[in-house]
Amino acid sequence: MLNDIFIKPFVDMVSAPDFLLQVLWEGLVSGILYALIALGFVLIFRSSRIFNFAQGIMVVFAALTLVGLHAYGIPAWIAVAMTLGVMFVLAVSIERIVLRPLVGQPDIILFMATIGITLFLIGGGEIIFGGENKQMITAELGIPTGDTVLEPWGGLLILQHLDITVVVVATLLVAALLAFLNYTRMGRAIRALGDDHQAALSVGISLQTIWVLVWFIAGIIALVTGIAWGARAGVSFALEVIAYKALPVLMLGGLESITGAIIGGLMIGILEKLFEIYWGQPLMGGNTETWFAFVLALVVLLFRPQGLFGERIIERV
Amino acid sequence: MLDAARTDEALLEVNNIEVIYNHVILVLKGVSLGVRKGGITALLGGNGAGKTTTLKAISNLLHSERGEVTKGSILYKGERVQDLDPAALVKRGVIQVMEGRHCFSHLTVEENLLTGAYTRRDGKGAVEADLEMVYTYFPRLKERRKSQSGYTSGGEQQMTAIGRALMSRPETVLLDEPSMGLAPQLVEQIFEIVKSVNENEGVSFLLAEQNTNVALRYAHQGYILENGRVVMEGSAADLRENPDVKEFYLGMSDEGRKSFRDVRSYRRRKRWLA
Amino acid sequence: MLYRTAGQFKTSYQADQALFPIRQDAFLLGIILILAWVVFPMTASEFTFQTLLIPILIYSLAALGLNILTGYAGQLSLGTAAFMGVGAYACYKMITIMPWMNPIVAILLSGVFSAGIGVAFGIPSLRIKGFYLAIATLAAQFFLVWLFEKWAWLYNYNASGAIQVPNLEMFGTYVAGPQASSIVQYYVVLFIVSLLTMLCINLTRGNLGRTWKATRDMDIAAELIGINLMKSKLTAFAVSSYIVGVAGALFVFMWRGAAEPNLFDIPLSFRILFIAIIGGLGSIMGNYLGAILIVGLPVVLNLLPAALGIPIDSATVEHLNIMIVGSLIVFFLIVEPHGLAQLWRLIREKLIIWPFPH
Amino acid sequence: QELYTPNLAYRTGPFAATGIPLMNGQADYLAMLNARDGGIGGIPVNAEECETGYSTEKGVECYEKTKGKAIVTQPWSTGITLQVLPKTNIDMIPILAPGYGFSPMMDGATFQWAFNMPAGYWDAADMIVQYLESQGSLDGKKIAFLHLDHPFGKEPIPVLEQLAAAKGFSMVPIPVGLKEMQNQSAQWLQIRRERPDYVVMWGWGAMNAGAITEAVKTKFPMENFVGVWWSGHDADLRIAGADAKGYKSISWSFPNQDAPVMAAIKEHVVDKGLSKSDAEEMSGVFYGRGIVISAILAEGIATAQAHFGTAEINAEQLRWGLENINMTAERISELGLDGMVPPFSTSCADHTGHSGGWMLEWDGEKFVKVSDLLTANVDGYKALAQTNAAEYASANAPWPVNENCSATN
Amino acid sequence: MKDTEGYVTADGRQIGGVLMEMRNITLKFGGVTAISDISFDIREGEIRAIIGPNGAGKSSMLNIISGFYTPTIGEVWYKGAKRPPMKPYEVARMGVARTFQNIALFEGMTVLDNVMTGRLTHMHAGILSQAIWWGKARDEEIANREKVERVIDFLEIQNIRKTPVGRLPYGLKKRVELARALAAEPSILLLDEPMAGMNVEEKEDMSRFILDVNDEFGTTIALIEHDMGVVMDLSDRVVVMDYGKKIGDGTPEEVRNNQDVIDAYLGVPH
Ligand SMILES: Nc1ncnc2c1ncn2[C@@H]1O[C@H](COP(=O)(O)OP(=O)(O)OP(=O)(O)O)[C@@H](O)[C@H]1O
Ligand SMILES: Nc1ncnc2c1ncn2[C@@H]1O[C@H](COP(=O)(O)OP(=O)(O)OP(=O)(O)O)[C@@H](O)[C@H]1O
Ligand SMILES: [Mg+2]
Ligand SMILES: [Mg+2]
Repeated sequence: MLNDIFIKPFVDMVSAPDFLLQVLWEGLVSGILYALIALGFVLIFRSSRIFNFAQGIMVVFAALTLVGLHAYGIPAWIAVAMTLGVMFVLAVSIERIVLRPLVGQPDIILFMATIGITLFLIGGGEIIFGGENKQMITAELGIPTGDTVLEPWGGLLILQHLDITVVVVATLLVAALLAFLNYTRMGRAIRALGDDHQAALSVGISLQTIWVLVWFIAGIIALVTGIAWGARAGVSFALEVIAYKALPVLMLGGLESITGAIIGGLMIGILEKLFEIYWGQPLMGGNTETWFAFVLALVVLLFRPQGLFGERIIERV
Repeated sequence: MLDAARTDEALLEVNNIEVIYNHVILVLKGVSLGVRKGGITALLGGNGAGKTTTLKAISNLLHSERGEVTKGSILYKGERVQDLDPAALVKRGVIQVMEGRHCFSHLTVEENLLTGAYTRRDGKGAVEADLEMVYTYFPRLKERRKSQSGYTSGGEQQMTAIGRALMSRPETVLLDEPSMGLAPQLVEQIFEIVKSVNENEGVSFLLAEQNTNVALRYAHQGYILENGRVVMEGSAADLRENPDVKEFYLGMSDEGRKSFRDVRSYRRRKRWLA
Repeated sequence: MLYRTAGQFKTSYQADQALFPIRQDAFLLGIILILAWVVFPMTASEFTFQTLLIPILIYSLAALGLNILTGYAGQLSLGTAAFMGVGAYACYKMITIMPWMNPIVAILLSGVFSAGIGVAFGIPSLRIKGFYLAIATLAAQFFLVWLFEKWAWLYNYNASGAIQVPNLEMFGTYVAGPQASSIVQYYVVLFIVSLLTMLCINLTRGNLGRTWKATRDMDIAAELIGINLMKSKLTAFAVSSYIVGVAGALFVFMWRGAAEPNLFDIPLSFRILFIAIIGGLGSIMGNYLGAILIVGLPVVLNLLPAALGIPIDSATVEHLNIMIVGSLIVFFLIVEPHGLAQLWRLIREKLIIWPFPH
Repeated sequence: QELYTPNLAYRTGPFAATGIPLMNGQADYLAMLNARDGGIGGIPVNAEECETGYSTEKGVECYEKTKGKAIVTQPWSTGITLQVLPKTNIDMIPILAPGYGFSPMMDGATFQWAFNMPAGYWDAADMIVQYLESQGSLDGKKIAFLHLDHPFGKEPIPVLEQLAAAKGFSMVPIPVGLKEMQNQSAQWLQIRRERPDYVVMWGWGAMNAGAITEAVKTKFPMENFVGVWWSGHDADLRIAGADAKGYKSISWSFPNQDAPVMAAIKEHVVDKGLSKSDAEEMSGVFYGRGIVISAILAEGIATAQAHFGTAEINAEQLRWGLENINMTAERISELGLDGMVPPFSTSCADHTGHSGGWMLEWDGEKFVKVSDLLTANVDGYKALAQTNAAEYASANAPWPVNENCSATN
Repeated sequence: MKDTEGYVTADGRQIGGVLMEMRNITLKFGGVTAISDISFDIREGEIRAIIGPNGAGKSSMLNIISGFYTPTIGEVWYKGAKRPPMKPYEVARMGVARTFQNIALFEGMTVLDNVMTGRLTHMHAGILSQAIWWGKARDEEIANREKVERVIDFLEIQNIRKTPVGRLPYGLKKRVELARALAAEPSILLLDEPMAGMNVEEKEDMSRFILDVNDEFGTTIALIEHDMGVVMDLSDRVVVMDYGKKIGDGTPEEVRNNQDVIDAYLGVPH
């Protein structure tokens, strides 16, 4: 038993290094995808302390809109632009209808409201788009689809071009976001808003503008995420459950940290894959990915209650 | 400029407003007051009189507390401002320093001050200059500029909040209890700052204060609020001489100031109205 | 002045601490009790029992459990369903291992197991707060559901992986299983729910309730005035999970009849959270109001098109349903973030001063 | 005057993608009967749908709502089936669960009210193994069993284990969590590590598309990848297109576009604008299967009508009808279903029919038949079914058993 | 003055021996030294004021006394014994009650409930008894309610008894906070700026309460306050802090004439 837990997995890793590399690569790619969803959460949380549960459904919604528009014969790139327009309208309406009347309410109320939005979007989305699984317009968007096969140590390592693209795009997106938050006036205002709505109002920060902006950016992230996930597994409402994957990432990285989302995402992506392959499947009947990330995050939180990169929780009297 | 800035021109007029919280709790029962351009107006009154509510009604921060102005009107420079959002009001030059500090606790002191300049469009240089100005007013803040303001002391937070408001280059400042929790020499200092900003920059102030003594020394005009109603108004000098104000707000009896130890019996409040 | 409280003076603290110090409230409660114990059971159809009465009661109880934790003690939990699952599986195991056991006793005992697990998962709350804790409770949610799936002993190695409620007798009548009649099950549920509600009312208005509320409102201050936060939070987890566990056992034994592991997954947790929040956090009555709304609304919405003769297919109705429920949640939060219970309180305050506006 | 045969449909929720074509096929066939023949035996069929979203809870609600008038329950999910199964004994309404549900339901004596003809999951497992064996001996081979981690996915495990022991292959179960359906890289890494000769899939909903794309990505040879009938949905395969060529799925139905029934539906339903379907969907396996399901129901009704001499049959009479279906090749062709379903018959003791099925293969654009009719070796697991059924009955005691037909067994 | 010896105040009250003693306290937060090497004592029955400019470390000192902060260096002695490291709630149970600079009431509860929480340390009924509201729990509830009502009467907040605290104006909240602390019947009461944000009339009321508590129950009081009038009039001895250091300690008279204190804090002699 002890051998199975402490020795055999490592022997397995060393004895098939190409396979280990493949595992790490798959973990990295999933990690990046988790991180992308988490980014949307972080942005919104940071600017409003709203734990936006609707981020997952926004991913689905964005992807479906894109695919749906394309199905009407609209060229891919124009469809992307139009989808962005739709996401903007969505951001404006959410701000108008939901957030504005709820300014200053306790966090949990706003959280609930986003669940309300989620339900609304699910229902509405299914009426508009139907429940069928659709194909992402990968080729039309010019996303490379082939793969590169490497043979390290005489083994096999398959790298999907799609995955490589995702890694590159995600990196660019994160860099842009970090620059935006750290080097702009808006960035500071976004952080201020997160601390105290009333005070932010009192110094003239317009909640409306910032929230629309932030939700719109979250919408853009959702679209990118939707394209990436959709290209892997098709687009349907079942995608919505992947939103849960972002939660432990947030917990691990810290709810308000962009860096945390990325590092948390990568850590979880890689570690859960390693655990599942080398411990979960041989020893526990598999499928540990449903909870491993949560338990890992929980353990980390016990030592750092604000996550690895979250803001220190200020406790004073 | 001195008194030249102070005119009789009404800058801010509050006409007979009524405020209800939560649809049921009536707090202001018809408050009217005016702030003159370039003046310092004090709003006095006991706990729960409705000073904060009045200020929030003016700056439109009531909504987020589920409060509503149900009657009356608020005019700024003759224009109805009740329906503007707070940000629009700040753009027009009206800014509020909220009671109880309200700093952005995860931002550093300096970042807090910079958020004050959020609505400004006059360039980095000007903002930097004002930042220096605030630091000369409050040297303590300069020392703590890199600390997260959540970890600064109560007084430091109060300074941050006032400094932040000044950073927006306001025309009118609504100050809610600026002296609360400040050390005595700082209280004087803050009022000196108010005075000098008022005189040098022509900024008008409406300040809610408990420290009647200081407030009436620096203000030009005063209102006394009790139970959601204005019960007395007049020039600061007149109010200072009013015997009731003397007794209830300045703690002076005919023989001069009494020791707190000697107030043997609880004083029953005399209400002008109720 | 329908709701006139003037003139009802209290002459002792004891009287002031009575459950319903205001006469009108006691009267209202009386009506509700008569409805619940006499009128409904006499008039309800099978359909009403199965889709409204029984589920509303069970959901209210689950929400009540959650409310103790989230509404009273301020610890947001998203793992309610998993704890219901613990209760259900515990009850199932007890009943199958000891078939002679009285079903009601078994149901009440199964809460003990979920309370134990609840306390174990509550330990992190001593360090983790707010949304971090909420997500941490998801660890319990996902881990437990996974365990229900993987640990075949729990479902007696059934090929289907599901648990199936056997026919259980008590005093010569079937109270659970396919042979049990709805009305009997309704009374069992009503009895247990009333009992636990009563205990919860007492707990929340007493010392423990104050400890919880203090922890919720400001835990640092609570600790500084002498509250042992660990004890306060863990008792909240224990009591809450107990109730939730009992609700879970009722859910499967008195209503569903069978359960597969993923029944206890996240959607159920959310549903209960909706009920607690729409009903009003920190309120007992709110759970009932919330359950009526969240459970009853879709049923009514589903019947509506047919009743009105609108030709609309059932899938679209379902989609519309989800949309309507979603928007109603937002709507109610906007109208009164503190829930239906608060709405009722405001109405009452208005009634007290009625017909004067203030 | 109508035959009320409600359908607990799921056109919403995470499994909607697979539900919609099935429901459309079912609805269109009955609509065709109503339009062409004025229903069955002269009275129209009311096949009202009650939406469940594949949620057990909603399903039970639908059951309660419809059971007053219904002559049949079509629960459409293993979860709902399990839940209503014990209640049917009391409410006396037959459950029709073609090709799904609880495999021991084949024991008609115990499960008097439940029907899963024309074939059950154990049949599927047996036929798949038979087919693989026909490609070469399985001795010493390794089969990965990729399945949804859910009662449905675990259904065939006992039979597969039994077959593994008998034929000398090893079986590696690989579960896919409900939340991992679209992100199966861990499972496919495991498959790569295990290097199985074959992958057998018990997938549903979004899991299928996830698995197929993953298989393409990891370059698993598609011809060694076989799914159960619920894993053979055209739309799932279309996502991978030509890359998925060679993928197989066992099926007891086939969308024969040339069958007369298709023309009838086109004439009486589609052309009148009564269908929710479209041409692409109608050519798919699932739409065709929907038609077959409704046809089985209709046949049960017709049998009962003939036997009891009344058109307006009740639930109990329908049960008799479903128990005495005899779908011979002639009858199939009479119904215009040529090539769409294998012949089968049911009896009081046999509620599954064990029709057998065909192995279908994805040719890059559509599914084609690549095998002759395979028939399951039912005797191999009959005993198993009976033990399980007996266990079920004793766990749910008192459980009435149909004494009359145990003799004919 | 020996530790056990008391002294008699100007107005003739007898002060007892040392109740609490801070020995060489230093408190650091990362790079910031909030308190450096401060020692002073509080005697039984005394009203002890702590004053100093903003950020001097006064509140931090109270936090050390009530166990919320642990000093980096230094010891706290209580009732003649060195206090081991403790959780804040254990300190509270030893008879230390306090109010907070930024009001820390339980906003979701009524005034009555808030004050009742002050009595938690005196109530011990078990959970079952509470659940059935019978026996010990019920008796305790009534007995403690009576005590609480006395405090409520004393502080004249009867009419807001059932109001949720969140709705109260600032001044009343401060009073409720005091009530909660008093309800605990502490042997030492720590007040952090109890009169901030009050006008003279209210300060007079508050002073009255403080004096009465001290008088009637002999409660020892440590008080932080910025209103020099109040401090000079009420306190028996004053500690002055500046930048974390002690710059003065003595009677109000002594302190007010101390040049360091004038420079650092008062600005002008008061
Ligand atoms: N959010 C709120 N909900 C309900 N009532 C409120 C709310 N805010 C204030 N009140 C009530 O309004 C009245 C006036 O409060 P306000 O804060 O304006 O007084 P104030 O004069 O500023 O007093 P203080 O000097 O104590 O700050 C008080 O009686 C208070 O109870
Ligand atoms: N938890 C903490 N982390 C970091 N720094 C802290 C912390 N608590 C207090 N400080 C710092 O210690 C110093 C003393 O703070 P303290 O609150 O004790 O001041 P104070 O004397 O009460 O001032 P005031 O009169 O303004 O309330 C301040 O500079 C403050 O920023
Ligand atoms: Mg105020
Ligand atoms: Mg302080």
